[in-house]
Amino acid sequence: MTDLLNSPEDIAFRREIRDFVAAELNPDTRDRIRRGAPLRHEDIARWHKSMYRKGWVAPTWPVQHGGAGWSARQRLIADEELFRLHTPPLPNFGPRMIGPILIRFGSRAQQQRFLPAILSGADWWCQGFSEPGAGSDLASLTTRAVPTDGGWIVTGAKTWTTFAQHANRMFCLVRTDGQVKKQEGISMMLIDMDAPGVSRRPIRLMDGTEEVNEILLDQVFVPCGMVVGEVNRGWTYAKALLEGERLGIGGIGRCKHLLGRVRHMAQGADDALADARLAELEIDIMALEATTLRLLAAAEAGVPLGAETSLLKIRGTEIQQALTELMLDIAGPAALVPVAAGSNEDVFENVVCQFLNWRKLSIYGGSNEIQRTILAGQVLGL
Amino acid sequence: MTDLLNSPEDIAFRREIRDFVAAELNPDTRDRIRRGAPLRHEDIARWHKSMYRKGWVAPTWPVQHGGAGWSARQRLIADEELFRLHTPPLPNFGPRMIGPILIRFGSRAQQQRFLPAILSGADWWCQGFSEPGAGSDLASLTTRAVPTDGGWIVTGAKTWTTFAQHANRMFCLVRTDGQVKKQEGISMMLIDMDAPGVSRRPIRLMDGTEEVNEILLDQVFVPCGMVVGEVNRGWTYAKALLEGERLGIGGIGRCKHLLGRVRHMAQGADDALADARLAELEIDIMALEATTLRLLAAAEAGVPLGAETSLLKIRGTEIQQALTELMLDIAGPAALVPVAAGSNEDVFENVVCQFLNWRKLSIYGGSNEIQRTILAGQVLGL
Amino acid sequence: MIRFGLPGEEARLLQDTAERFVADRYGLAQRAVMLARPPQEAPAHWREMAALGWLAAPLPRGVGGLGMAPVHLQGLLETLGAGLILEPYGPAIMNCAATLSRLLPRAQAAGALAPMLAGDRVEVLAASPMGQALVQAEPEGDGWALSGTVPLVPGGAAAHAFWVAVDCGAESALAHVPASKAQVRGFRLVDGQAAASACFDGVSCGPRACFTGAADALAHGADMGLWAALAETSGLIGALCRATLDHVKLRQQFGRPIGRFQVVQHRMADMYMHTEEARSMAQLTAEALEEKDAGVRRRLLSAARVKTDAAARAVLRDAVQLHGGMGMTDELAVGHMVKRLLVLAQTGGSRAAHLKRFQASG
Amino acid sequence: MIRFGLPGEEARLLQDTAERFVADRYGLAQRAVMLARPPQEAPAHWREMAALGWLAAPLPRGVGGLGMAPVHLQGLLETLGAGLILEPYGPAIMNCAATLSRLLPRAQAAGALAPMLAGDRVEVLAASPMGQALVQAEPEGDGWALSGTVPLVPGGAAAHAFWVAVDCGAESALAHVPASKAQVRGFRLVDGQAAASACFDGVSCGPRACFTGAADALAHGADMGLWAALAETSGLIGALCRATLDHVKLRQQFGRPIGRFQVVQHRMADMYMHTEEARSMAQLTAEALEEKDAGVRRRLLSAARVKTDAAARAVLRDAVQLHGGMGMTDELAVGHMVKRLLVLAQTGGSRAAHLKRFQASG
Repeated sequence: MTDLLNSPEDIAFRREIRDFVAAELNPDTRDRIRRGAPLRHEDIARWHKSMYRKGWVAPTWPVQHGGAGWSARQRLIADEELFRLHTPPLPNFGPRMIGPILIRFGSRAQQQRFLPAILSGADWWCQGFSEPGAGSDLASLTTRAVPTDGGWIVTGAKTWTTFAQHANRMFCLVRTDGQVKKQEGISMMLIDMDAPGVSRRPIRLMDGTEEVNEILLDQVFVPCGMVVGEVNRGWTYAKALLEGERLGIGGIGRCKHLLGRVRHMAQGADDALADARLAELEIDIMALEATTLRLLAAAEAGVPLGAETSLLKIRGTEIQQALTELMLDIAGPAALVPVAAGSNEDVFENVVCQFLNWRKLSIYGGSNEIQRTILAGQVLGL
Repeated sequence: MTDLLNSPEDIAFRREIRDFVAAELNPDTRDRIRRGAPLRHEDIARWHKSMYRKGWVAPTWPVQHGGAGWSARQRLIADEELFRLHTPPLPNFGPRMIGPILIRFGSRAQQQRFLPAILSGADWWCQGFSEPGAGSDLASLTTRAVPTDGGWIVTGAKTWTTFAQHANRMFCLVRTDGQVKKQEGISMMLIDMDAPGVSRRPIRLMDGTEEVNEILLDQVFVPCGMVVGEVNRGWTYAKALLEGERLGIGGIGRCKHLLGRVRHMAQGADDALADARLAELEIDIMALEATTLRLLAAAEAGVPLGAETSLLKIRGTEIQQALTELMLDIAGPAALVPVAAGSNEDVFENVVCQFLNWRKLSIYGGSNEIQRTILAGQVLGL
Repeated sequence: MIRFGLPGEEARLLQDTAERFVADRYGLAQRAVMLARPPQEAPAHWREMAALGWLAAPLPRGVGGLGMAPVHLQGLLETLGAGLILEPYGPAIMNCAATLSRLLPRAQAAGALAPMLAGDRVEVLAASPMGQALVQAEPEGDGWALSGTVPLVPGGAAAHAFWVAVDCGAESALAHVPASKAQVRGFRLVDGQAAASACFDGVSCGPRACFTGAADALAHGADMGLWAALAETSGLIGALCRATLDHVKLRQQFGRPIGRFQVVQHRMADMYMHTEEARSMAQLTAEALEEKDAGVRRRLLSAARVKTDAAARAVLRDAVQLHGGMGMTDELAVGHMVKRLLVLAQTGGSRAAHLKRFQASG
Repeated sequence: MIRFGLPGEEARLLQDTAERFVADRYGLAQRAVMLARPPQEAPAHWREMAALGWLAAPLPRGVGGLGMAPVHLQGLLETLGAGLILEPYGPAIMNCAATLSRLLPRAQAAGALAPMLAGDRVEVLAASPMGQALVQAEPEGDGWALSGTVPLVPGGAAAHAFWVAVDCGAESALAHVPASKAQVRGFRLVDGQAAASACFDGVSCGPRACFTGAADALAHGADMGLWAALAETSGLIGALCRATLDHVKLRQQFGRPIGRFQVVQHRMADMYMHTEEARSMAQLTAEALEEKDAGVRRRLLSAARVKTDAAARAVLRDAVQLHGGMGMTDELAVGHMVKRLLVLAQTGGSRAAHLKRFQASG
């Protein structure tokens, strides 16, 4: 695909990333990513170490906290190149989610304790927001924190907690005041996964993976120092956290990576309809990227980014889902046979798995229905 | 296209229709219809006379009222054949809308006065339901009827009144009681278009035609005998009228007619994508027809048809609109040039006009949004 | 001639029995136990299905069948599809047995089919999804020497024998090969159905196992197998739609059931329309199977595949979406239905292949 | 190199002026008067547009232009598009004048363009929408004898002369023909724009009116003309979206503004997304026009046509639908916008043609 960000500085930055990846990325890991195989923890952990040594774990953090100090433009380029080069995506929970929140709202003690461990990979975080009864309607959560001597006693259940099996810490929304408007009685707490009362039940997904979990909190003691910012202001922090990297939400790097895979699959298939669909989706990615760059230009000129970035989330996920659907079409029956059977072509081995897994894109992080409601309400004033 | 209704009786009935049309239809009229030209009043009127002599003006009326006495199955076949053979569709307002309502709910005097004139074509009817402020929300209409000696004084405005320029009578919904729930204070009245106080303003549509009108009613006197059924029960009659011929709502004959035109246009274009789209739309028509026939079988077995027929309306209009859009694609710039310029191919002459005009299909007769709400509410219980 | 009758008494009884069967035998937990078994094992309830008459139902009376027409079997197949059964009813009966009923002389067919319809023996076709030969046959003595692999044989893991579509020059032909002579690798497809890859390199067929002039029989089997997949799909789409409807009526978000939101209502209306259209196409093709003109029959079957595939895709997308995260898990039926739909979409030929066939037939 | 800067001060001033121009000159009633005039008349505000510098704006300084880059013209073109102007800005300036600026030596170009940029003379290209020759040229003395008809010449009704793309064998060539020598039939397109069919049978061109080696100039003009259509479309889509937004906020049905219904809200969100994407593609291609690599430039232009067409279609469908019956009439701007979108969709080549070109360039 055509690279749209291609100034001399952009090209130099791309080259730096390529050289780094060429030197550091394990070929076996690269190959797994290229084929769309499910991520293995060891692949991610190893790559995390390389990125840590390079100082690139935290793209959005300021340099004084150990971040990469990249501009928004560089972050987009890095996202694109790292996907293009088949590096495993690092989990967002530490570097992109709780890290920036602690930098903005955390205590000095929290920053000193947690930020270096996020960078080094000593700590792995997971997210405790959703609950069995509160998915899209996050604010109706019912996990309760009752004040006690020196802290809080937390009881409840969290769900869809991705990669909790690898995490030793969780940031968590809990209700600290049940008497006020539902958004106003929520606090954000940092919980040790090995604290007494924390237990985990893996949830098997339809693609056969167990990447998400239910986390049960049974009278878990959380010290006062582990509340982020002010008590009862957790909703504000959660919104800031979920908005996160607004420009990256479209997942352009991921889209292009996926497009490359589908194009590879379609080679020699001689299917005019599939070829046309592939071209349309490539164009959709261009439009997503052009829109991202237009917003980037506004952001660089100091215009604050708002709810309009919901469109990047909607389009990015629509494109990725359409690409996995096209994969299914191109693969045909070959996609249905398990790899273990050894009878299907390597190139199609993860097609069904990825199709199924990617259904989540339009559900999580604010479903696409929620995103459209945000656009209508906050951008169009309806 | 494959005919799905093809029992020996079906085939014999088709043959009867074909013979009749071959003998009666003016070739110039047939040619205009084939090319998708806008309907001319004289074409319709002439064809109406032929159909009247044959006794086929009113497909749904019982024979004792002069109707064709056709079964639901025969009506579907007749619809298909008459479209296939490029006959001009007769207006629905008399034979298919007010006629059946008068047969069910009208007084004997109304039946004797109006039914024969509908059949013969002496009377042409138009419909006064929509108002400038009440489109999809029909029940909020504000045209008022005030009782007076021997009748009512009606004042208000009606709009989207199709072919009112050719009509001498109008059936009309008016508010006869403003104190009750909005659906309960409505009556249906029969108004002479030349009565004092009735005036007409043509509305020019974006396709350049003037097929709809606004009708102003300024203190129009309507005699008591011109109220249909009971006063304040007009909403019930209007619903029965709009539900009309539920199985015909998909417009299968019209869909097939349009498909034939597009296929003709696509000949020799060598466009694989357009060809595939055409095949998909042909298949969509098959599915619409198969669904219609499944409902027909249920109806013939005595199962009453309900709101599920909304799906026929939605799909039928989606198909027709998709076909007009495909026409635009196939015609390309040739469609943009007016016929008068004489420079474009005859085959594309009405493409833009039809595309624009057919946008109405998803708006009128209960917009497709309303139809989906009906399916969700009345069929799915949501 | 398309009649579009309502199902008769016999068809309704068959469907009632199937509904009880599914309710009693195919709870998600019961199904999970079956899925954990090796794919080579005999299908779990195959003999019971034989005893219920289901295996014999679609086959002509003259060869030991019950001679039930597809229109009367649609309810059964829809119910078995919705029930996510794991037995190879489509491949072994609707596809393979139907082929044999046309291929073999009546007495020979009755003999070959008897153990199959009794549930004692499983035999399946080894061919491409649309019945084309993937295996070569070279003359060898009075018979053939085979070579080649069929990568995906639905129902093949537990099969006692294969009917291998072979390319032996001009004629359309089948070779009857005991499973013991082929190299069979059994596995489960993504939906849990047992299948196999079968390699026939070095297999010799004696003259009594070689059958030429099989074009009509293979085409008939392909028609029946495709129709069975369409009917199962129709049932499954309906079940997915019902499950989603139940969910949106119960699931509360923002203080009310999500089924109260207009966007959800309209999405459910779309799912309903797809369900109805898929059922219409299943019924249309059930009638079409009795159509004499093979061109019309195939044309309608291909049309049904295209339409049903579009319906299945739309419904599976929306069903998962409206279930939210719960729809992504292996814990509800939804996910299992979605995977089954993906497999059925390829059974008997893909949408793309049938769109091409439809266009070519126009 | 794609920069995606924000529009500069100069561009904003240009757009402000255009907005005032449209507000003052292009009310629906004023436009209706213009539409009733014969298409052969000089474009209504052409001299005023020249005086505002718009005609000279996109052309290089060396030939009498103002040398403004497309990125700085996007706002102007979007505003003129949204304003439904009837003057042939795209065909005469962006397409024809741009072609001449590349075709002719600098001094000659300046001479030829001077009366065009002053608004005194209208000249347009006579070619296919993508710049291909539809007219034959046979050698005749030192010049050519032409034959053939161009059925649709945008802006052709009031043109003083045509630059006819001719097929004279291997070379890409243009013939300069005064309107008086061709058989011109002026008409208005469905959107009211003046156009013509032009027949060149029997027209003789002297050697000074024959230009070969025009490939690069024609391609440049085609790029500029297509881009202008895309920018106009972007502005028009935005205007249609705003008009619909205003409507759904005001129009009451079932006791509340229809913009309160969730289905309408989500439809508006979709329209908004299309609007933003169309604008992004217009800006991307504005930048791309300064790209040296013709392959990349054409590839991005074709992509933009495909994406913009999809956006325009979706928005026009939804705009009419959400306006209800009122959207069908000639009385609101909506219908006029819809018709203009249909014409713009064919200007510079259709979606299908550009999808093919995009695929071929991959």
